Amino acid sequence: MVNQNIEDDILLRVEGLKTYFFQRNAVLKAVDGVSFTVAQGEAVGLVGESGSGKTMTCLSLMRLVPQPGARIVEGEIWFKDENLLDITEHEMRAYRGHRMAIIMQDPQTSLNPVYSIGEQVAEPVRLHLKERGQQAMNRVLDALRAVRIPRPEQRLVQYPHQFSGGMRQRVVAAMGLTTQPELLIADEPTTSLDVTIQAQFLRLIRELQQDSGTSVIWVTHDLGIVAQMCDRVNVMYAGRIVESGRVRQIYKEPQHPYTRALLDSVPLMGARRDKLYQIDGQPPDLRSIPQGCPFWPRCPEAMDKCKEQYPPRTSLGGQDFVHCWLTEEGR
Amino acid sequence: MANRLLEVEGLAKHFRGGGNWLTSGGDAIRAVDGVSFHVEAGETFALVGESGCGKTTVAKMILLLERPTRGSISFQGQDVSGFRGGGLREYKRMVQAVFQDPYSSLNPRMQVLDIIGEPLRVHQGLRGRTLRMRVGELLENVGLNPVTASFFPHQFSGGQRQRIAIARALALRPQLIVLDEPVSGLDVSIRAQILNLLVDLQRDLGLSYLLISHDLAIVEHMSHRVGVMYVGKMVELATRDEFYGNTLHPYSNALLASVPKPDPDIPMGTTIGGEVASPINPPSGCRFHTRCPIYLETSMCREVEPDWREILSEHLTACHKVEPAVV
Amino acid sequence: MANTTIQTAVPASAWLVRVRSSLSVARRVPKIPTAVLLVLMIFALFGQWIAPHSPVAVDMANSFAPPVWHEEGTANNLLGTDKLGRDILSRLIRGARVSLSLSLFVIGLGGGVGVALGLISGYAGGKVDAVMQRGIEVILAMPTILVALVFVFAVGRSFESVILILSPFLAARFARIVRGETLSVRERDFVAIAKVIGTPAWMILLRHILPNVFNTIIVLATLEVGHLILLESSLSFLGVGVPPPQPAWGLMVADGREFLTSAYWITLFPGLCILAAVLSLNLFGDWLRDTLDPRRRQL
Amino acid sequence: MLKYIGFRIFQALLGLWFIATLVFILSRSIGDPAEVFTARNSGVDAREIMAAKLGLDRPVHEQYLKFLGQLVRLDLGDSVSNGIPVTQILVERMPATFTLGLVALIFALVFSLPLGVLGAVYRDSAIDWIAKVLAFLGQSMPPFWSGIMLIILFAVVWEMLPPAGKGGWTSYILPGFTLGWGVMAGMVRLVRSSMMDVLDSDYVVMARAKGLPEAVVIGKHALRNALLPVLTYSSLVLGAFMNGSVVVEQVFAWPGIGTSAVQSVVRRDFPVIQGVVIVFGSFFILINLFVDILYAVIDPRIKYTP
Repeated sequence: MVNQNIEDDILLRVEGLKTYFFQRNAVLKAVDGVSFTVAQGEAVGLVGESGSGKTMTCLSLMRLVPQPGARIVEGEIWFKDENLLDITEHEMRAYRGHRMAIIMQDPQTSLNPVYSIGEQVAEPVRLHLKERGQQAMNRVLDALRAVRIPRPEQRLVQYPHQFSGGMRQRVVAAMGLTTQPELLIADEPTTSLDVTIQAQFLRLIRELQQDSGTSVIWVTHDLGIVAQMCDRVNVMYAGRIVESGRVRQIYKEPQHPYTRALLDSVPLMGARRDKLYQIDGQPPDLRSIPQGCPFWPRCPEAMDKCKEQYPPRTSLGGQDFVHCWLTEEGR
Repeated sequence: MANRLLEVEGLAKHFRGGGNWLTSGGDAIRAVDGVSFHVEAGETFALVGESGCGKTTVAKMILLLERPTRGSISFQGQDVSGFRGGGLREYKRMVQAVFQDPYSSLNPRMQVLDIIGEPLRVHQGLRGRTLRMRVGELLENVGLNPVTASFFPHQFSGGQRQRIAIARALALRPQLIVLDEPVSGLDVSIRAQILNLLVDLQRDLGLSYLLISHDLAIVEHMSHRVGVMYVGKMVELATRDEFYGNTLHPYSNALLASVPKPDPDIPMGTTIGGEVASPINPPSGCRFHTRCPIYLETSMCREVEPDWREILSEHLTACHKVEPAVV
Repeated sequence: MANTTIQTAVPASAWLVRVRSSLSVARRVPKIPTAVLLVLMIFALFGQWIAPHSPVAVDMANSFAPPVWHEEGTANNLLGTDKLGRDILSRLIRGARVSLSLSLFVIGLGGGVGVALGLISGYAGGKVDAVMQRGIEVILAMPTILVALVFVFAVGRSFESVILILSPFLAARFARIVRGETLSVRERDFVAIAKVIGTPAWMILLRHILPNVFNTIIVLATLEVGHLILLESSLSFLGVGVPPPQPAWGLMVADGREFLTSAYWITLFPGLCILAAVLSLNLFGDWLRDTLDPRRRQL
Repeated sequence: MLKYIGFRIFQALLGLWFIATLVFILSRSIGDPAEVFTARNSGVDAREIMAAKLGLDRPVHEQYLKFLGQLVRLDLGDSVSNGIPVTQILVERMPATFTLGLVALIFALVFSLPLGVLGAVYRDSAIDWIAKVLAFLGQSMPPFWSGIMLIILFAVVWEMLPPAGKGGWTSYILPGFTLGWGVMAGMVRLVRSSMMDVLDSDYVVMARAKGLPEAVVIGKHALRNALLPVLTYSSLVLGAFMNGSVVVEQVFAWPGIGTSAVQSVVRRDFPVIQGVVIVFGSFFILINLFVDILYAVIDPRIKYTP
């Protein structure tokens, strides 16, 4: 299964990642065997509804799953040629905030309310780049300028509550980007932003990405953002990636019924439909995921086989793949 | 005027900011500052805007949860502020609401029977078997099993809760339902279920909707006419086709351009910079001039508040730069 | 009408779920604290038939009798006697009644008033709330024991005066917490919807707000009973609580102080009783809080 | 910020005024004031002198203003049992109460902060259990009884420490510990639960995601936020302190204000009790004022919401 000829430009390769929550009398399979790759400079989307395991996948990549309760059960996370699940916590810390950074969903809570912006942005600089004093301050100012925060010299000493939501999210981005990380994980960073502010933020991240060649993992449920921001998409359902492909390919010819349903059920601007395609039923309860393909109870094309066995990975050429009996049988 | 179910005229709401009972308080927050529109019988009128534009405050005033500072709301030609006793009860029967958060809008300590039954009890004094029957009917109307009437809210998913909230709103056979972001608290795969249900109910029962939303795609899908608000003011109002096909106000244009299109081949439009202005100390003149892409350094936009004018038939806007085609 | 499918929310029927969950809750009840509380309640209710002796019968000939495990101890006085020869065990059993009944009276009186004030203050908001809050802050700002000293100075020692002086403090504590809860429940959407429907205010308070703050009230009441037992015994110890010869635990500790070196049992056992009662109430209340409302771990 | 502090000072003055008024109403309502303010067996003359001194023949509002005026001049009247001015008694006894309170506070802080923090960080570990047991015992043990038990053990049985009275530094250990333990109990639980909330927050995850060592994440990012709710609740802690100190002083025959309050009840010495209540009440309000200002200093958000 593991491709031994690691391509040079692959930055991150996740293999069979499983992260479970252990509760008093249940095991929640939040991430249940996820595999994907991120090439250098590539923007990869993780799409799915809440509870599909997107956020837990991201936290697993940084080994920051909530403690106690959650645990990475198995899998491999290759960052270039090092498996992040094999190294010590101390070695892992050298990755966090240095080679990989994260932007979380809620800008209201991701900054510490009792420290100034400058202090918080400077932390990774002091820690990883070992810079101090004026040198560190200059780097912080550069980062704030890069995310287009007006009058950074004055805003440096201000506290998070003095910033608007959009500005806070820029500060978080600045905090992550000061060390020029190779991988940026953006976990629904624009969900709580207004649409014009979101557009500004998306543009900003794309420019920064193009300038620095950083790889980005975009986590979102907004298919518009994926179309605009990503090169590849991974569609997640019930803790697994059910389809993976290049953005153009997936938007034109979705293979998995869930992907298709997602694309058809969302109102699109400019493409009026009398009736939206409706996915019936509910997202699965992670405590009791149905046997076989987890989507079958909601799938209009479900066959008997789907209820029994999880479909294997069907390659669609290159890195693209899908897990669906329809495609598997159709070839 | 006959089909004008709800008419809002020069509506304004100013809140006292900050302060407490000892200090006199800070500046007034002008959450809504002179808004006029109407909702026709059987149509969906959508109010669109970013956070802090005042659209939710407008809804609260219509629902009598806030008292307007200025302006009037009339229902079927009668001024709502004059309603007392029976008239007030009748208004509360005809106007219902569905809110955004399906978790907060159902009392966790009540059974579904009591939740949906509350309006029936308060207004029609229904009890026992009749109540049970009626609630069962309503549950079926929204696609839920009548058996679930004895369940508590925590036994339902978000989408199902929103159906319960809709059933409660339907209980008194209202004429107008205020939908405040009815699907933004739901998972993407569930949204279509609720949107389709709302469209079907409107068609079958002849309901009018006042839809409050920030999602322009949903608004395009659901509404017949659209009003756009910015910092407490209405900036554009038009039929849906006219709005999405022939946008006049630069802010509406910016909003439409900011929505990421779910098609990799349509690039992202040019968006506007700056932050949404604050209603505490709104910009002088046209409130949008601080972010306006077509604002040239003319004193007009900065100093004079633009008139609310009908530019085309049934297409109104407040912008100095737009020239009227009709007189 | 709509093309939606009929869906059931949960597989099992509702009552089955409820029975099952209440059973599993019952299984997790903290056993020792619950047992201690049950025993205390039995003592309080049926103490006069259980106690081997009268708690107030003086028997000077038999004073300072040690507990049964000492050489001179007899089975007649299992836990020994005090300086007046009164049986410690009997006094402890009857003391349970004093402590518990007094606490329950205060919870009923002060707690009831506090809940009502808290609901009104939180729901009404505005000036009513501001005035009430200042008042509550002032009451909370007063050192309970000192005020009790002054009060008892004025009206004299009695069971009733202890209830009267402790009730306002309890009411203030209840009012403050119930108000906070009410404020947060009031902002929930179902209250707004009830207003939209036209539900009258008293019905909103009783059907929507009260049931949602009820768990908090129960937990608070449990913890406050413990707190009251401590306060009451402190007052008794200082000599301003329930008047003798009623066997209050705090009073018994105070009585034994002079004879610490010669007759430790007079002080030890009443103290242990207070400890057991309060500890059990705290543990039980804590468990209740975790079970009823795991969100708020602090009160 | 200044506006906020000004407002809080105003509020504190309001509280002081309220307590004074309450005491005044009490003194006028529990019987003949002249009798209340004179010794138990004093004759008619003494009562008449007191009546004149209190101005009982004047209208109530004049009496009230006079009372307030005396308060402002720190004149609390004379003790009826020995004729010494109440202010003097209080000034003499205050230091003992304060030093005892300080020792107890140090005890409480030294134990509760580390125990609460470690309990939250290592949930369900041995240290968490120790913290829990200590907290529950401290909350449930009547201080007058635990004090007595400590006296039996350390003073009577082992003869390591003095049993009562105020002497050298060893005399502080037992009463300080007794008073501190009860206060510590509430604080441990508060620190622990507030720390647990903070540890679940996004900014702590962000701090870890920056690669900061765990010690910095907890010591710098979590602790400061966790202490804010603890400060809010410190008024309740303070109440426990005051109640406790009256009892503990009594148990250890400590020459503080609490003891004199209890003694004056026995001697029916109203002016002294009145003084003690006013002093304790003012002290409580001042500490709360101080805590609120401290809060504003630690939490930058408060400056903008008056």
